[in-house]
Amino acid sequence: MRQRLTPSGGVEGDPPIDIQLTRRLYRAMVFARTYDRKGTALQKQGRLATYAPFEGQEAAQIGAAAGLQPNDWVVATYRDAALMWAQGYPWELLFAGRTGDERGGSPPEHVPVMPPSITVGGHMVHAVGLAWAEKLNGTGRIALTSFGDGATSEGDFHEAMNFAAVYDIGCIFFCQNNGYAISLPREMQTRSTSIAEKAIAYGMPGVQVDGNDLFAVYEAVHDAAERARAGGGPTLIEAVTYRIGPHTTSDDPKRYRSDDEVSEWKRRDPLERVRIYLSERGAWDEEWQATIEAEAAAEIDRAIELAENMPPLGPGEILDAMFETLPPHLERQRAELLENLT
Amino acid sequence: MRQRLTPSGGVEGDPPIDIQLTRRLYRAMVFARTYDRKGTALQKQGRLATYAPFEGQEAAQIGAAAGLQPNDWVVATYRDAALMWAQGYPWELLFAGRTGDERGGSPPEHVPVMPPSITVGGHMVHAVGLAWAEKLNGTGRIALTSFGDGATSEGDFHEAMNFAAVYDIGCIFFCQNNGYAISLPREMQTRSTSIAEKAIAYGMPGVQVDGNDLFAVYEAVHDAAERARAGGGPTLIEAVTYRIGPHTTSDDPKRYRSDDEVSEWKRRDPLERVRIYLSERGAWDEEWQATIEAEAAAEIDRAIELAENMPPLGPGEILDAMFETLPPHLERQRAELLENLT
Amino acid sequence: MKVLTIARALNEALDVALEKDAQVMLLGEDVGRTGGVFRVTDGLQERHGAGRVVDTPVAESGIVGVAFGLAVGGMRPVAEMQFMGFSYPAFDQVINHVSRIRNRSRHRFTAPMVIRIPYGGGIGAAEHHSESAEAIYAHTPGLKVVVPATPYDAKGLLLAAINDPDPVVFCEPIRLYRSVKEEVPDGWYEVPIGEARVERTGEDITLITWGAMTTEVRGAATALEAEGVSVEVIDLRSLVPLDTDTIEASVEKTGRVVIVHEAPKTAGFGAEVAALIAERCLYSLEAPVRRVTGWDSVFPLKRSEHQYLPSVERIVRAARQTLET
Amino acid sequence: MKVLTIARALNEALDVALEKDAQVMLLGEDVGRTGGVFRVTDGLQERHGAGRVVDTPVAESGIVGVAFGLAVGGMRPVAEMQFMGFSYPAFDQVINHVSRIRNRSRHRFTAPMVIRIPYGGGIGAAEHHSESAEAIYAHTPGLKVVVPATPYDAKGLLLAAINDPDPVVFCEPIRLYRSVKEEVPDGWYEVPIGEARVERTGEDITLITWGAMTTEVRGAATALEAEGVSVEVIDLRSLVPLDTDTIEASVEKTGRVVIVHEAPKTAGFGAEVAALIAERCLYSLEAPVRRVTGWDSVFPLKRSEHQYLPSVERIVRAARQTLET
Ligand SMILES: Cc1ncc(C[n+]2csc(CCOP(=O)(O)OP(=O)(O)O)c2C)c(N)n1
Ligand SMILES: Cc1ncc(C[n+]2csc(CCOP(=O)(O)OP(=O)(O)O)c2C)c(N)n1
Ligand SMILES: [Mg+2]
Ligand SMILES: [Mg+2]
Repeated sequence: MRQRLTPSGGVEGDPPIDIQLTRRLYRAMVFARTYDRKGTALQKQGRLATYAPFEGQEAAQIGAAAGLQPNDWVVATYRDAALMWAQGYPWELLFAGRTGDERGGSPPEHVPVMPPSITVGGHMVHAVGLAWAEKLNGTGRIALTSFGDGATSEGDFHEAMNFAAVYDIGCIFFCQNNGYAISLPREMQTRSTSIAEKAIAYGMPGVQVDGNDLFAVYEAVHDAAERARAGGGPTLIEAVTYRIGPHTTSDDPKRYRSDDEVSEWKRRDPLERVRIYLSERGAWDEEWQATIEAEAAAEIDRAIELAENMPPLGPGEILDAMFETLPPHLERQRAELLENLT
Repeated sequence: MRQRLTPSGGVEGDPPIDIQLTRRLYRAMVFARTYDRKGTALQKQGRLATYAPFEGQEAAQIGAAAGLQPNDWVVATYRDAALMWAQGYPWELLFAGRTGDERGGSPPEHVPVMPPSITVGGHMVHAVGLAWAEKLNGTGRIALTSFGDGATSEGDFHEAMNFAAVYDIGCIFFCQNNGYAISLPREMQTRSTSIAEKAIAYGMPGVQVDGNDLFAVYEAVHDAAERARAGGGPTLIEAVTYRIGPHTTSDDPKRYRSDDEVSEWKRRDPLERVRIYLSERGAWDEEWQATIEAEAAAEIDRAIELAENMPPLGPGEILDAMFETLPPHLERQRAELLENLT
Repeated sequence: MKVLTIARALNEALDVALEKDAQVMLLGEDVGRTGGVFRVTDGLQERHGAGRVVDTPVAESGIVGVAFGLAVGGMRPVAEMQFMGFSYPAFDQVINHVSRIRNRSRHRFTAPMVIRIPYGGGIGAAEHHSESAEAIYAHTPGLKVVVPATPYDAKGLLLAAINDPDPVVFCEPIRLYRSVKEEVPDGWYEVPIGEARVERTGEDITLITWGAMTTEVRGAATALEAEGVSVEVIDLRSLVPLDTDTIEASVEKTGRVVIVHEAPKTAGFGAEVAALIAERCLYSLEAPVRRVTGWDSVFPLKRSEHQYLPSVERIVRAARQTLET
Repeated sequence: MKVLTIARALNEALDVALEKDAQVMLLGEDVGRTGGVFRVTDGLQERHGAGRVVDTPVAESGIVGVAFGLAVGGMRPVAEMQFMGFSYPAFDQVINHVSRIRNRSRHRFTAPMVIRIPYGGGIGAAEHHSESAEAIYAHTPGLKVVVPATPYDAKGLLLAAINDPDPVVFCEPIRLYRSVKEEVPDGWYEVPIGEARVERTGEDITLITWGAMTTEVRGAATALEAEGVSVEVIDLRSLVPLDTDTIEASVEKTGRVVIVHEAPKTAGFGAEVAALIAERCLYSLEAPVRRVTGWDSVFPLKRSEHQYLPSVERIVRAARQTLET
């Protein structure tokens, strides 16, 4: 398992990014954690539908996005809000989706991020298709698809990996192995010694990195992205991390894992090691921490406000996006719907 | 790639089976080839529906069955008649299936062979379930599932391999890599250097053997079977072979492969090398060859007669096997069917 | 007798089956250690062991395909799909193998198995978590398709399904898991598959439904009766085989029908019921056969569910129109 | 103008589309080097290159899922499923993604793609090679479902499908690929999706069908007319959107209907058509709405196909019963 930044903040070799960028990414991780904790809090207040927290996976998600170009595609999951945001998806739309509003799946025109995939495993092939389209159109854009350890058990993972390799598609398969598929531990999901090693079955390079290590994740994604852009084809990256919270707000992790395991992983916190690294270089202090936490809180609160002040879809609007133009039977149903809502 | 019997009949190490068994298996391969050529001939005469010839794959199929116990399960495909027959499936039922008669899918009670799978990829998980059931019931029986190179591209291959490994199921994954999925050459199907190496993705042993080598196939399957029986779990075996004929009688292989390639493979004929091996040991002569060919012709002709003299399903019988007992709506449809056939 | 919710009644049925028949086993995502996302299998792994209540990888096609092999091999597997929207990856196994092996082998091999599928909306869930695809399974020859709406039926139908010699797709209305309670007998009892339940008898109009919509239909029937309309309510319980006798008898009596389901309208199972009536009861019909259903759209997210799901008002309105003509 | 079979007409449509629109590409098993198992894509790879006519691994979910990504990325993919029975592994991609992305993203992302699926029986094929699952696709909101029955419609509807901003499931009747020929215009022309084709007009009875069954229905109509019955024949061509006006107008005129399809009866698309009539045309109906369909069984193998497929005789008999009442 590749590691560049140890839990105690020490670096192996030269840091892959400079201090300024490291500060920016640290700040992004603070924003991500703020969003995530707020998500859980709002759900408890009944202001959001079920929420899937990603605390502990911030380095994996922020580091991955940092390794991409701004116009590279990201096709991710319900647990990847930080990754999607880092690639341009607005916080308010991520919240909107969680309030149960379809418009949360509709990012601005220029944002190259698909709505989060709710089905497990089905979205990786989409990233392969997107990257293929970019390749055919010679844009130099690539795609990164993010998924969990559990998703690698689905047949679609196999078909996505195989298609990408066969056609040399510039697609990065970014697996956040957070140890569990809901209650099923990684060891009970598959007998391969690592997930990275599954790449061999497709003649694809596979790397395993410490997913709580911002530098290692950034570097792995960055290298894979450059290779993909140069026509070198796909890469599988396994980022070994941990979900500190429950699978979702309706899950009780005590049923399947010990508190010791959780506290053990808390000691490997992805933010803390970057903080130490920065402070040892005089690039972090309490004051700056307070500042960015305040900025984060403000931005997240603004986003919540935007999401919650969004009026719900109007009567009949739930039918308006089924087709470009409503066919007659949906027109009739729309009329019936309006009649019944009044 | 493991080889025990070279195309020129030379043996590497001690032969895994004695002369008597070798003669029996050679005889079985002659029967298989007789059946196969007859199948193509009958189809041309319009006496069979589309037929999928397996000429060139006799050693793989006869060798695989020889490595099993008589009550081990076999879950195979439309191209595995020889394998299925060697495990007890009667020739006449294999023919019956090809004439387009459902009863071809109904082997005698004691035959542990499923009807041939027509869908590609979907049947491997069935073998995993069967072997699991035997494991739960402590019968010591295992399962072998046979499939082609192309089937390894399907998601169900991935899920079957993973389930078998996760639960330590005594299932042998026997891949006859005959070079093509209809027109798609193996190299265009996947970028792994071998199919055997895909086993790594599941923490499963994988072996590649010369599929035209009776000894190598027998040995690989026998060893895997003994391991599986001892609770050692599944194995992936890639038998590298070649389909001498077309994909099916309605396929034109000239569209996707060269005659040279075919004649090159004809030189690696799986029967010929065993014949040489036996004759060098005084265990084969023209007379015996003539005898077994005559026996084969007689047995196959008898099977055809049985299949062709089988009266078709009677009026309404096509509905009788939908459920154990016909529900009312099917009773009504059955009556309507009879009314309309008269 | 205990007073149980549908979730508990199902849990009891599975417990009783695991107790009574050594060949019964459960497979599914999170069914063991957590007792399932709806806790329907709660406690069963502790009681019957991890060898019989099996947590599987996230691979629906594998779950159903392996369960199929287990069934052919003599076991009585009960496979759980976590939500109906996640049963689709297994659809190929269901339609090409589970539903056909008996016919393919002329009775030589059979697949006595149950596929449990929580379905339906109304709980403000995420996308894919509110599907009603019963019509797709009902259109698949070789399957029985069952949808209980009460705790008593839930337990009795599930035990009947486990005991059935053929594969049964068992659709569980998510919205009712904990919202209805009633007395449920202890131990093993079966509710025969293929018999509708006449929830209330009436003379003027027949309301036909199944699953979670029984709640709205009940509400509508009560509202209509308050207006002096005599309403007959039929809960189909089993879509395949369908209890056509009960439907015909009712329509011949009332001459007026409204069919209610939450699945999309086009080619939904309501169409089959309406077609059946148009074929068999035409001369008894005094008004057009109306369908009150979900729209031909994706099931909306939380904030707009109310726009999609048939409401008591919509049903009452359709009934009134049917009565007025 | 050339006289073409349906197979050739489809080949022309694909050729014209590849010629005209650089974003169009074909993906499928054996579509390139062999030109497809039915030769529908014959010669297209030579003409347009292996980069645009792509032979894929045997992985239907991958084919549809990757085509979906290509479509979202701005291409116009035409994916081929080798037979309808092999489209099931891709069903999850179709129902959970292809049909929904426009709604999920409120028009931000769309999937303008075509899934070509040879379907239907009558050629004595192996199991799974004779499926008719159109009702399953028709029940999936967000898809258009098209079934041509003539060379002219085949080419025009396929070009319309390729040009459509939304996903289209394009069902090709295997039995008709080479059995019917007619003059087909050169170049690009479209047959609008959503309009039925009235094959012949009549006064006494309406026969409604689609796809390969148009042959049997034509035979039945001819037989009935020989007996002095005036028959109207409607080939729906498009199941979604459905041309309800044409159906209603016809039923109001004739008052008698027989619906014919080869898919199993229960919850088949014929049920939707019958339900629609029971809902909209009840007062015009002079006889029960009959359905002549495949049985609720697996499609039988070669020797028994004749027991399953609706025959001219069965249709004539049903029509007579409908006329007598
Ligand atoms: C096809 C499908 N099957 C099942 C589910 C239910 N489900 C949601 S998340 C999940 C576990 C996924 O685990 P993993 O891929 O490791 O991602 P994580 O939740 O750990 O981030 C399951 C089974 C689903 N959403 N989609
Ligand atoms: C699910 C599915 N997709 C497609 C087909 C059509 N088909 C039949 S055989 C075949 C190729 C299979 O190749 P391989 O697995 O190598 O077996 P082989 O025919 O070479 O023995 C295909 C695509 C099928 N039968 N099932
Ligand atoms: Mg995980
Ligand atoms: Mg092959």
